Amino acid sequence: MTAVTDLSGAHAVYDVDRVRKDFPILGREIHGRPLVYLDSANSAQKPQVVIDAEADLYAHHYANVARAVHTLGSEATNAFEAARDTVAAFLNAPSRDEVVFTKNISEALNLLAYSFSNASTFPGAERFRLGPGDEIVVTEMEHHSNLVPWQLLAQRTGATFRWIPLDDEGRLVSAAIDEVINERTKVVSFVYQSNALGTINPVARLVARAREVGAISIVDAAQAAPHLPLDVQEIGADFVAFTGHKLYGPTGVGVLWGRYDLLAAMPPFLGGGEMIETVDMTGTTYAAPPHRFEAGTPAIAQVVALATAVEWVQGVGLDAIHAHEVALLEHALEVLPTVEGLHIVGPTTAVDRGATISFTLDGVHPHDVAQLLDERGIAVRAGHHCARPVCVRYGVAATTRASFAAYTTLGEIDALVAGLREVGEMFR
Amino acid sequence: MTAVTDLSGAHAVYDVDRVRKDFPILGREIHGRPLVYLDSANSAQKPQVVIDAEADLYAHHYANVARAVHTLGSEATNAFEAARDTVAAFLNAPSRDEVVFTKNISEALNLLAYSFSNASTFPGAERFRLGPGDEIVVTEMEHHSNLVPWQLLAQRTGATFRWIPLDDEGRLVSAAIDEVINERTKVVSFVYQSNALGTINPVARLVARAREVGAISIVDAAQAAPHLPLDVQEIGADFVAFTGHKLYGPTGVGVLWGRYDLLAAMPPFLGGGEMIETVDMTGTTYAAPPHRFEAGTPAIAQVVALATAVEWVQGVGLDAIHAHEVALLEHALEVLPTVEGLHIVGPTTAVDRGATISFTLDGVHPHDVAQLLDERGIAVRAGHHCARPVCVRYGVAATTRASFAAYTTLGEIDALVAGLREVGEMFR
Amino acid sequence: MSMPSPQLESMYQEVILDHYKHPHHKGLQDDFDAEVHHVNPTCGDEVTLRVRVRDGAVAEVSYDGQGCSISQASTSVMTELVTGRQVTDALGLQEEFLALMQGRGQVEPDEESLEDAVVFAGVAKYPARVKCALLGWMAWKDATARAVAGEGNPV
Amino acid sequence: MSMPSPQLESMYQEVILDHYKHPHHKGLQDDFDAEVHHVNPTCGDEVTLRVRVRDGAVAEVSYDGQGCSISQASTSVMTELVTGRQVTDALGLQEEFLALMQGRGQVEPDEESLEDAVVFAGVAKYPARVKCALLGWMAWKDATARAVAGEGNPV
Ligand SMILES: Cc1ncc(COP(=O)(O)O)c(C=O)c1O
Ligand SMILES: Cc1ncc(COP(=O)(O)O)c(C=O)c1O
Repeated sequence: MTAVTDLSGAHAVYDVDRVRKDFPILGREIHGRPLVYLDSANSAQKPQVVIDAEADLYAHHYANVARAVHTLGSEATNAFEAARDTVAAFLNAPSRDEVVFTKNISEALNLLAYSFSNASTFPGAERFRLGPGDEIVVTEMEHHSNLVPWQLLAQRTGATFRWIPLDDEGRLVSAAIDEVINERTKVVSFVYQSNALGTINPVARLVARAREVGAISIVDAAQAAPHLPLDVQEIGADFVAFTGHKLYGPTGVGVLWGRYDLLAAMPPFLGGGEMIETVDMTGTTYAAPPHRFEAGTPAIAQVVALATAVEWVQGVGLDAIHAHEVALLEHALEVLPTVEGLHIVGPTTAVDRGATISFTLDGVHPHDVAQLLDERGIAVRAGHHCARPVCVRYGVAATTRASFAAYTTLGEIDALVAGLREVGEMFR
Repeated sequence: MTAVTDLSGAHAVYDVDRVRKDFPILGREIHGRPLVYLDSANSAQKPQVVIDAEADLYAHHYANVARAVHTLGSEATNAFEAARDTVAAFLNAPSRDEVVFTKNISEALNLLAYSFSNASTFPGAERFRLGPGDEIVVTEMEHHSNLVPWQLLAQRTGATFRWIPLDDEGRLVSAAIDEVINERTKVVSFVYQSNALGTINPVARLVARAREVGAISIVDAAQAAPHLPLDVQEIGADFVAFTGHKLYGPTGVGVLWGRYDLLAAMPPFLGGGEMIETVDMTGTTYAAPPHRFEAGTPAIAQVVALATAVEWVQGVGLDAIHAHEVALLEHALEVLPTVEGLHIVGPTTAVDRGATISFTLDGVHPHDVAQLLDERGIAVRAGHHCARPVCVRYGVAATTRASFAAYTTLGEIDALVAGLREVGEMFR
Repeated sequence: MSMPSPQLESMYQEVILDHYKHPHHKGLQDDFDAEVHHVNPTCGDEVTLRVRVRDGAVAEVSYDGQGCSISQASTSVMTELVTGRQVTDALGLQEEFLALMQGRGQVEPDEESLEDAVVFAGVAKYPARVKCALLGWMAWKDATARAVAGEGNPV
Repeated sequence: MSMPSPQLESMYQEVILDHYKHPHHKGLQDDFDAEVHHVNPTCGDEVTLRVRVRDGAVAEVSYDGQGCSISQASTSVMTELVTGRQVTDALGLQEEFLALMQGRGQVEPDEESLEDAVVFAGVAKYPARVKCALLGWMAWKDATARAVAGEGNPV
């Protein structure tokens, strides 16, 4: 595969320099060196159009949404609801009412876990109830945000928390899937692409198995959304969530997509303004989805800017971005192992793998690797990447991670390799 | 009282024209008329510095916070944590670690309600547990965001949900306070200034009574923060919350302040990245406050811009803003009743009352009032203002509400009155 | 009264105020197949509506209600439009009106079919008002579906 | 190796790499009043540290640990600084170092008192690294408090 794909229009040949021009921060120098930003899996940088979208709303069309009958309120509401249409189309959602805006994907996953536990005292929500004997399944490679909410749900309900283990290559133990997901399983929640390993999971198989046993399936697409087309109808899961700031969007906004019939039967999570149908001191009825799950004033400007980010991604083309990232990945997987003492943690080939690479460097702590790279202008992440069980599994305290995005260049990967060589020498 | 207060510096005489220049949206025309924005209690407009603060972070200093060891991550983290200092100082909080960032005040109040219900299965959190026989107290004038979370908590725990009723003037029935808050009361949560009535509640008395009976006290300061100095030590409550977008800040951010010893003993709410101490597949320990309550990537740019909003307010001077608003309020209370058929819902004098006025106009539905005012460029709100029990109490389906802010002028109030006269005539 | 601004085509056109002040088919009729009660919880607007269906046509619609001029006038206009029509045609009109209202001001109204109801086109730009304009239409659709299904018949 | 950029005073000064490669007081001593084990959960850095206090002074500090060069070198530098000092003076130093680290790069370090520890001043600008530089100091403070309180004494 090459970086040149069958795109029509301006980006027919992927023009990374042109893409880079959209990002003001890429002009920055760090310690006198040009910024080499290889931490996009942590959070992506923002194109100018996204920055402008928020600013424009505040400067010209701002008011609270949903509630106001005046012109500014209507303009803001129309922009907000148009953003819901944009996101629904991006996900190929059957209905715009299946798109719930949250503050990040962490909230989206907690929303599900709390709604399910609220089912125990909520009339008509029997199918979401969990109790002793029921099982909740995740994988050993989850981000803490798709792990702790389910641990807490298990604690609250008495259900059993289980996980599909990892093999030595950084993939799920295939043979374990059908055993761990079984007739007792009520919820299966798993990551599409691992932020710590880069692994892309067998989504179709996991969803099919969950359906087979009658479990609710949830896909954490935080790391998939910026890199792979997300078609919720094709994925076939019950819920799919992602987070705005990793998709070149603003902070403060995430998305939960869910099948309408499920959302409509689910108890509310946060209580407050705009999620109600009618409120009485002695009792309250709740609005239909998506509003039932959007209590209080939403992240209005951020939702609008997220739609701009989605449009930006669609403008460049997700296929084109993906092809570009595959080229970067293949190059990185070739050159990184030439650094003395470097060991990749996770799949070492480009098959079923995203452009996020964790590694260790013999004799140098990841903190030192990252800090010394920073002194060369190169931004990578060091730590357990909020997926500590992965580190435990592979017997390392932490790793260094380089992750690529639409604006990453082959030259930046070479700069990374050169930097790593220097760091290695320094500690030898 | 006059609009001129003992301020030092540029705003010694309150210069509303100068204040208005900070708000780009105030230059807008609506239906060919200059915008008269009287819906600030719904959401305030944003000064340019606040808009720029978000944009500047994205364009020059953006990365995820807390996690990264590189320069951009450090700059973003420093800006984010400096914002916590700014907010802590604004609230006169004894410690910066008492300031928790949420997505809005609705989340802040739900955080408390969920943490309290999580206490039932959380070791060491006995003092937050509620059950049958225990009572949760609010007032009849609460915003739905300070009402529904507690109704839901009562449902989850079996506790009794109670409220302090309203008298005909739009104030709490004084004689009821000591009866409704009693030895069975575990939680008292009330609004500082009502968004529907403008009433300012007897905070000191309510807090003292809650303390007397050993109940946790919570103050919804959403409508107070933009208008009154908020000193959490003087208020003496256990928790105080406000929301950014009403304080001239961005959408997508709110603040929960809580006494450190309480926060430190409370079970977590949302589970996810950065709220943990260490995660294991078989169990997790949680970070100290405030991070325990900030799961996932926070609203980084919005938190930073909220600090800028706080600084903007401090620059103009909250005392000066307050004095200006009192002058507006007194003028409005004088001229509004001169409109034929207009009835104020809520206190009719400026005593213990904020600059938010709800009213009805005989023979004209509030929707029509608001829409016809909009055709004259005047933005007011119509509806139940997310406090439906207040409408029920005063036997109206909805009201029209005009609310004032730092940038409101006396002339705008006169325009409102003229508009209301025209609207009244149209329906006669 | 003159329009507030020359640039503005006011949402409150003569037709709307006329229907609001002098509503058509207001007052519940005793002979009906189905009755419904719909409420807009955000503002308390409400309508009670009765429908009689004969030979596949809307024989009679009557209602009682209270609310803003948009909700009341829209209901009045609706009763004029659907009465006497085949149920299927009337449902087609309802869909057309719904599409107009949900179009955020982007949909061109067809005066040919919607007649007086086109005056509500301006409402579509104001999301908070769309429910007002739809209140009566949704109630009529609901009642008609029940009448056709033979449910809700008075004994 | 040369510095990566002329503009930059690298965080990794000679002193730090020296202490990292040749740590002082590393290796646990048998004669101690208190022992603590501290972990930085975000990166797995850890230190086991022992303190012996005699006549109100820090008689001996020894430790074992693993982690990044900042955490290990900072611990080594700390042991040099506090050993032989009055506990109260050493606690003062600890507070001074803590203030420097929490100063987000705004606090000027005092070389007079902090000596070699001033080389960690650059860390203060990197919030994620502050805990690294503090790991050993916090462990020492904890252990010393226990030693002084007479707790944690070996039997
Ligand atoms: C008194 C009061 N409490 C709570 C809220 C809820 O604020 P938010 O929607 O920002 O969560 C509001 C405003 O809507 C309010 O006026
Ligand atoms: C796979 C995965 N899931 C969840 C999250 C949490 O995202 P957020 O912090 O935006 O809630 C992240 C990123 O931090 C992630 O990589």
